[in-house]
Amino acid sequence: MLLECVNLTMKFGGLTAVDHVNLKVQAGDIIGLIGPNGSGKTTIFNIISGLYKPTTGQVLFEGSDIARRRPDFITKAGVARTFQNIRLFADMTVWENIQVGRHCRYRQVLWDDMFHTSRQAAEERYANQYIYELLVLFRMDHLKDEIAKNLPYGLQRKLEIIRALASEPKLVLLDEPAAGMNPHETKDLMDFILKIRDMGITILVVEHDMKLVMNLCNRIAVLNYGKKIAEGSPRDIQSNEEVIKAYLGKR
Amino acid sequence: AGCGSSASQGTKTAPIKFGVIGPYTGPNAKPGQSMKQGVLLAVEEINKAGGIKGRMLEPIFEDDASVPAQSVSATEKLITKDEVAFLIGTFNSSTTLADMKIIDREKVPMLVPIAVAIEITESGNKWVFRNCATNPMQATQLMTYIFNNTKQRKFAIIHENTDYGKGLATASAAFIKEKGGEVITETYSIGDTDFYAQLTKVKNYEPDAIIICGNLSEGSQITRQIKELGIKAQLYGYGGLSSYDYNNIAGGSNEGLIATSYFESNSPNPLAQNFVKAYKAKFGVDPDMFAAAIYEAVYIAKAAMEKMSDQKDIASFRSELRNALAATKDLPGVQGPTTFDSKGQAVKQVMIVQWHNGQKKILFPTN
Amino acid sequence: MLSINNLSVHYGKIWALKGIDMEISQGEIVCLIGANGAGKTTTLRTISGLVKPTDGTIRYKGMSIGNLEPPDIVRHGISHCPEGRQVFPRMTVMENLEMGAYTRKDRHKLTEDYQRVFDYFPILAERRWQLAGTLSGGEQQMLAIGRALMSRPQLLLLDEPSLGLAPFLMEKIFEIIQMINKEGVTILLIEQNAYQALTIAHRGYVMETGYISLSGSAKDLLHNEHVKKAYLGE
Amino acid sequence: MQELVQQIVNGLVLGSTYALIALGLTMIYGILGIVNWAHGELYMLGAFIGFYLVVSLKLPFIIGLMGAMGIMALFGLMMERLVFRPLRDAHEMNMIIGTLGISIFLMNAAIVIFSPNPLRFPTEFSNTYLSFLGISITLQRLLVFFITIGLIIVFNYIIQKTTIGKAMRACEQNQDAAKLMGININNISLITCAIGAALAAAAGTLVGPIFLVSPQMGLAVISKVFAVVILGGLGNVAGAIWAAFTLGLAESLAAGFLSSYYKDVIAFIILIIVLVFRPQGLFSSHSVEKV
Amino acid sequence: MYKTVKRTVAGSAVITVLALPYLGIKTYYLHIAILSLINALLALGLNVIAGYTGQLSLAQAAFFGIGSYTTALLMLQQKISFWLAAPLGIACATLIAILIGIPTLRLKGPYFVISTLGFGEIVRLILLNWESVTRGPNGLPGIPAPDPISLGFTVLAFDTKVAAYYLNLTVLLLVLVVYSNTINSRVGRALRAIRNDQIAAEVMGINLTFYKVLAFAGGAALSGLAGALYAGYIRFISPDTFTLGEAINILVMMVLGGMGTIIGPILGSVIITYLLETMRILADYRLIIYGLLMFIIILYLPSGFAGLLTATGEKIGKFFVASEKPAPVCRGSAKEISEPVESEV
Ligand SMILES: Nc1ncnc2c1ncn2[C@@H]1O[C@H](COP(=O)(O)OP(=O)(O)OP(=O)(O)O)[C@@H](O)[C@H]1O
Ligand SMILES: Nc1ncnc2c1ncn2[C@@H]1O[C@H](COP(=O)(O)OP(=O)(O)OP(=O)(O)O)[C@@H](O)[C@H]1O
Ligand SMILES: [Mg+2]
Ligand SMILES: [Mg+2]
Repeated sequence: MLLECVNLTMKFGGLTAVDHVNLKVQAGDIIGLIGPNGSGKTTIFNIISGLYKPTTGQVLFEGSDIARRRPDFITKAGVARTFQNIRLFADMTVWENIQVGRHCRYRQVLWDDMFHTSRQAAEERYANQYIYELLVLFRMDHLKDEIAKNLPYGLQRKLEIIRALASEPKLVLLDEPAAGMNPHETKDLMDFILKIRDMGITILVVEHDMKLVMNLCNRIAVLNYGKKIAEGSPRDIQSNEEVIKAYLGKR
Repeated sequence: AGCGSSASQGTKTAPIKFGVIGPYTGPNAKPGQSMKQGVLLAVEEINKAGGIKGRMLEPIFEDDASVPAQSVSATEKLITKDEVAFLIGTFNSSTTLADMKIIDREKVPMLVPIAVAIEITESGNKWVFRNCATNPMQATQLMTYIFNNTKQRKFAIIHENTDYGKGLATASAAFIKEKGGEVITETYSIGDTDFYAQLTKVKNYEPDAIIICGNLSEGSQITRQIKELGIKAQLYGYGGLSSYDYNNIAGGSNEGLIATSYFESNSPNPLAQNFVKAYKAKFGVDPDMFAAAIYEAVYIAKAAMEKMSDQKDIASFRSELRNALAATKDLPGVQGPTTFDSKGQAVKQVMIVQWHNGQKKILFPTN
Repeated sequence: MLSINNLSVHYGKIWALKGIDMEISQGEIVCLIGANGAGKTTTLRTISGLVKPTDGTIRYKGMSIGNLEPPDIVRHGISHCPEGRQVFPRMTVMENLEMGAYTRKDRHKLTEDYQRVFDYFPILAERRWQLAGTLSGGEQQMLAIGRALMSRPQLLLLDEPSLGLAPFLMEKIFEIIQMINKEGVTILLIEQNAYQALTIAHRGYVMETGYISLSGSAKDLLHNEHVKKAYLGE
Repeated sequence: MQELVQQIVNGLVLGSTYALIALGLTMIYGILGIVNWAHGELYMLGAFIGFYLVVSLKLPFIIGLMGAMGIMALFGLMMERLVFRPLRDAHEMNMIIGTLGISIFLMNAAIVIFSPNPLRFPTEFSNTYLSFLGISITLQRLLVFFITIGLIIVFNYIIQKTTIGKAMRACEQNQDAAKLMGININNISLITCAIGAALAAAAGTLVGPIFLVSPQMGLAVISKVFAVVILGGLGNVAGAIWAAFTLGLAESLAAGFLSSYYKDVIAFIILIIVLVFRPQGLFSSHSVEKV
Repeated sequence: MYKTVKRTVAGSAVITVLALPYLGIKTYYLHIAILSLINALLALGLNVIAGYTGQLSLAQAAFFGIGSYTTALLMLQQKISFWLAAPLGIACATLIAILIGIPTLRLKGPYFVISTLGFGEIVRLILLNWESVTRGPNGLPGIPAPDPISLGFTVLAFDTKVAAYYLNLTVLLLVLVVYSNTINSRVGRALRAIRNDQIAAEVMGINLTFYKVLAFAGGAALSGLAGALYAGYIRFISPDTFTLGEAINILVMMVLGGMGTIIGPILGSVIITYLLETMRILADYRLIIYGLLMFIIILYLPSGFAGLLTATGEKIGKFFVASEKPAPVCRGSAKEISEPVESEV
């Protein structure tokens, strides 16, 4: 098991945003996490990535509990994420954004950076090669010197994903990657996500676009008011009465 | 060091330039202004009377805003850019101490008319000459007066947390302890306005007398707040508390306060009388002690230069001036006679005055 | 009701709108679709006065509003629900709604309008005293729409109102839009979900990098080959 | 015991002087998002105007107080147009430099205009001494305390409860959205500056008579007032008030029962310790930050 | 052709700096130049934490004082050589920065600013009141100059102005090499990422505490270094030098110079130091004009003198500014990138 959330609960004052949620992610999966607005999806992402400390519960990543660890530790352990509201380093270039995304994989120490030692040069060279390949793979190499905030919305989302991939994660968490994209662009995005899976990276995705979720995911978990109300294959979920009532609505 | 020795100072007719470093801006701008006026008056008088062997005096004023680093820059400029013959200044002890390194290196004599820290003349710098009483001198004189003339033996000292205030407080406290008196010490920072906390403590201590070591602005608020809190003790103060500026803002709270003073405009000294008259005519106000002290310093320099032979270059001018200053003996001045000891310190007697209805009565020296 | 003529907008050197023309009549739902960065948001921001046009005119009920400040435009009955929610994060849900009604003179009628917003979005009623900054993304989106309704506008500008909403709410949003339209409010709608948008709209415009490339009745656009391919994902 | 009570009374009065100055400062921050380093100078100018109205023109103190507030409100409008509005969209550090420049400018201009000499500011209340249970206080000090409390209540109500107050807060949180609500942010900004400057003038005119009036009086208190404002949570009016009284008391008690040498250190040590445990200030209600 | 012109300008600037003492200028101007060099270190130090990391610190004057006092006291009381005392002074400033940085760097914006202001005041008051060690307000006179260094064939002495100039210049140049190396590497990127968006930076695997403390301590180390050099040059120090006013001066030099660049703080310190010196003749009007100038410059040159340099396309500027860009000056909301503090992830 790559990731396992055990009995996760998160309370904000009187509000229980996540309520005893259990979730398992196997390596190689694309798992969808869906649910009505305010049902606690982003909160779960925030807990897994270390931004929130859960009230109770564990997050086991490759068997060890990472809940309540610092975000940078968790990233280093192999979990990367994107944000529902894009959070790029707005004043830095595309290239620099990805370099920062790769921050925890550089092996040089402070000393090397201060004196530009040969190890620093070697590390940078290796990293630059890696970043370049990522950009080419996702067809953004022509934009490498653009300032992030000047990119159109769709490309900003894409850059966020590439930035997350730069840290060579085992698991990426994507929070509404298709928000603000038209159906055509969403199709591109789906190809893009499949490419990521083919790189051997496991994916946990929150998304309200059912076309994307149903086509991509091999398993889907549904939240409502912080509780997990269903889990299963896309087909099961689509026909689950409770899910239809709480989330999908009738078509 | 590297300054080109232009001969301008050496020629017989060129004016003699000297630098006056003082706080013309910043928290001590007011005494800085008095310093400027004292110098201007002295220079005007000397030049009108034919200068020094025909050479006019030309003061160059540089502001240090009471900040040591700025004072150092000012000194550097005066010495190496303006090539002054000597310096007069500064107001604060810290700025003076900072400048002393440079005058030692560049070999330029400096007259110190106001700064009172004991180190200035104790550090072995042979280029400084001070024509005012040091902190311990002043404290000793006031405390001796108290112990000789009153039965007060239990004191509270409240002092400004600067070299000036602290120096006075330390010397006063040491004297009291040596004489077997009791004392507590409280402090405040420049710019403070509320002293109730310290004074409440003082009130509970029930001292016979309170000694205020600080400047007029905070001093006036301290005496006012002493009255507001209903503390009944004899008040003493140093320096600034004998000025009329202090009286103006004390709002009557200074009634009965006894303070030391370097200079009184009703002093019987005839030089002082003339000075007061001339100063009032030129600037429309009575001179304060800072104006008097720096005025005297210019005249000390004048007397020394008059004893010198003609000099060809600035370096020998400076060093001979130093020697001439060191030889100053019993030179009459507005603050009384000046004699420099081997450290360049003049022994100066302070006056002790008491406020009564906005006027000062000279308690000491009695005559 | 609103007529835009040869409108141009620059952001510094970027020429975002390159002379567009648009016409919206009283009581219509008009839908604006286009790819990312086409200039849709810019069009709305220019109408509501946040961005100043470099050329062209905007006439609203016959008067030129191109150079008015946003508050004055709001006072004329135009309400803009902006892209990216833009709620007041350190104010409660109630206070946010109250701000929506800032220009209203008939303050005694507000309770009714609060109730209407809570009927549309029951979750907001539950979150009434929560600071808006701590709401979930979708909740903030609902709040932004609700807030825009509070001023009882005559012309409502909606910028991707369905963004980040759960599927059943997405349907509901389109129902709500139709409902308020029936009450007489004219609506200019930007949507990524072009299919749904065109289904409820009367007319539509398609934008491409600063130009209007196509316009027509919603039905025509729905069946247009180019639209189908580029925006409906077929 | 009696000393303790006296020190507490001292601390409350001292606290109210901090509170009065902090009130305007925290309001301008809370609404315009500008940390106004020139606020001490508004306080100083207010005191000078109060001085001229009361001492030179011999107006009754209360009239002088209101006059000074009125005149400084106009000055606040001018500041808004010339200083705050141009800085409104600037980078945080540029705002600091900008307002610092104005602060240096105003203080030194005041030195040239009014001379650096401090002035005494006697009023009809400053010579009435009250004394009970061995505690002494002047009527003027008591007045400061009560007027401060009054002003606090009024302004807190305005900001928290009235629509205009909410509009002020909305402007700070999101200018574009505020415009879209129909809020004229220029007017709000003008009103805020006028009120902020009037509050500073109130502080100057009330506090001037207890202490002295001088061009440097703003500089002397501004860092303490910043400590107060931060301790209370920036932009939080009620918090600032509590913090002002807390600090006033702490200083008084520290000087009275520990040592006056470290009286000023106490204020800042409290500030740092509190912030370490409550990074949003003592009285701010922010809990978990929503990410 | 254009390029050669620019090269020539840059080249002659470098030569001027290197040969300054021999250009026949008065020692007074050399003095100003030395102060500018020391100020440049201070402004560069602040730039690390404020310019790159986005956390404005008003404690720089305090670290300046700590470095200065430690060095001076070790030299005066323990009779340690300057060459050993200075590193110890730097170490002391750095260590204290680490201790104070760990708890306070969690604070944001003005909260951090004011707590560093408070820390600065605490340090000043300790220097003022801890008399048994610091001699309180009396300051420390009589600090010796750095000891001469024997190189075998010649002896380098440091008690003249010219020597002091070259000492300070050498130190600054060495610092610049390490400084630009560090800034133009992973560390510099991490700092700028933190300035852009702390939460995102943390999620990218950047240890916030480590990097913020690193920047804070690095800035303090530079201030401590400036302090040691200052003590060895002026040779008298007192608490009045290490005040809030000084902290603000450092800030002004950094911002007006152009924060978030390397050339900016240096330009700023040279220009401001010189300006303040020459404006002394204006007496009472000096600070009036200075205050007004500060406001006007910041309004019309929001990215400082460095911005002006880059804007006019000066090669000299580009040469030093290298690959990095001046800090952003507008808060204008970038499309879809919302205010980092309150928004939803
Ligand atoms: N810091 C916080 N303080 C208080 N309440 C919070 C906080 N963070 C989240 N919440 C609440 O927790 C609930 C879950 O929020 P979350 O962001 O996880 O929802 P979500 O499932 O991602 O919804 P959406 O699809 O709209 O993004 C929401 O009701 C929100 O208001
Ligand atoms: N504040 C700004 N500064 C500079 N350029 C901008 C700004 N806002 C938008 N742009 C640019 O203007 C163009 C139009 O942007 P606009 O936001 O109007 O597009 P849009 O059609 O709404 O796209 P989306 O579907 O992504 O919301 C884009 O190229 C964008 O990058
Ligand atoms: Mg979410
Ligand atoms: Mg848009």
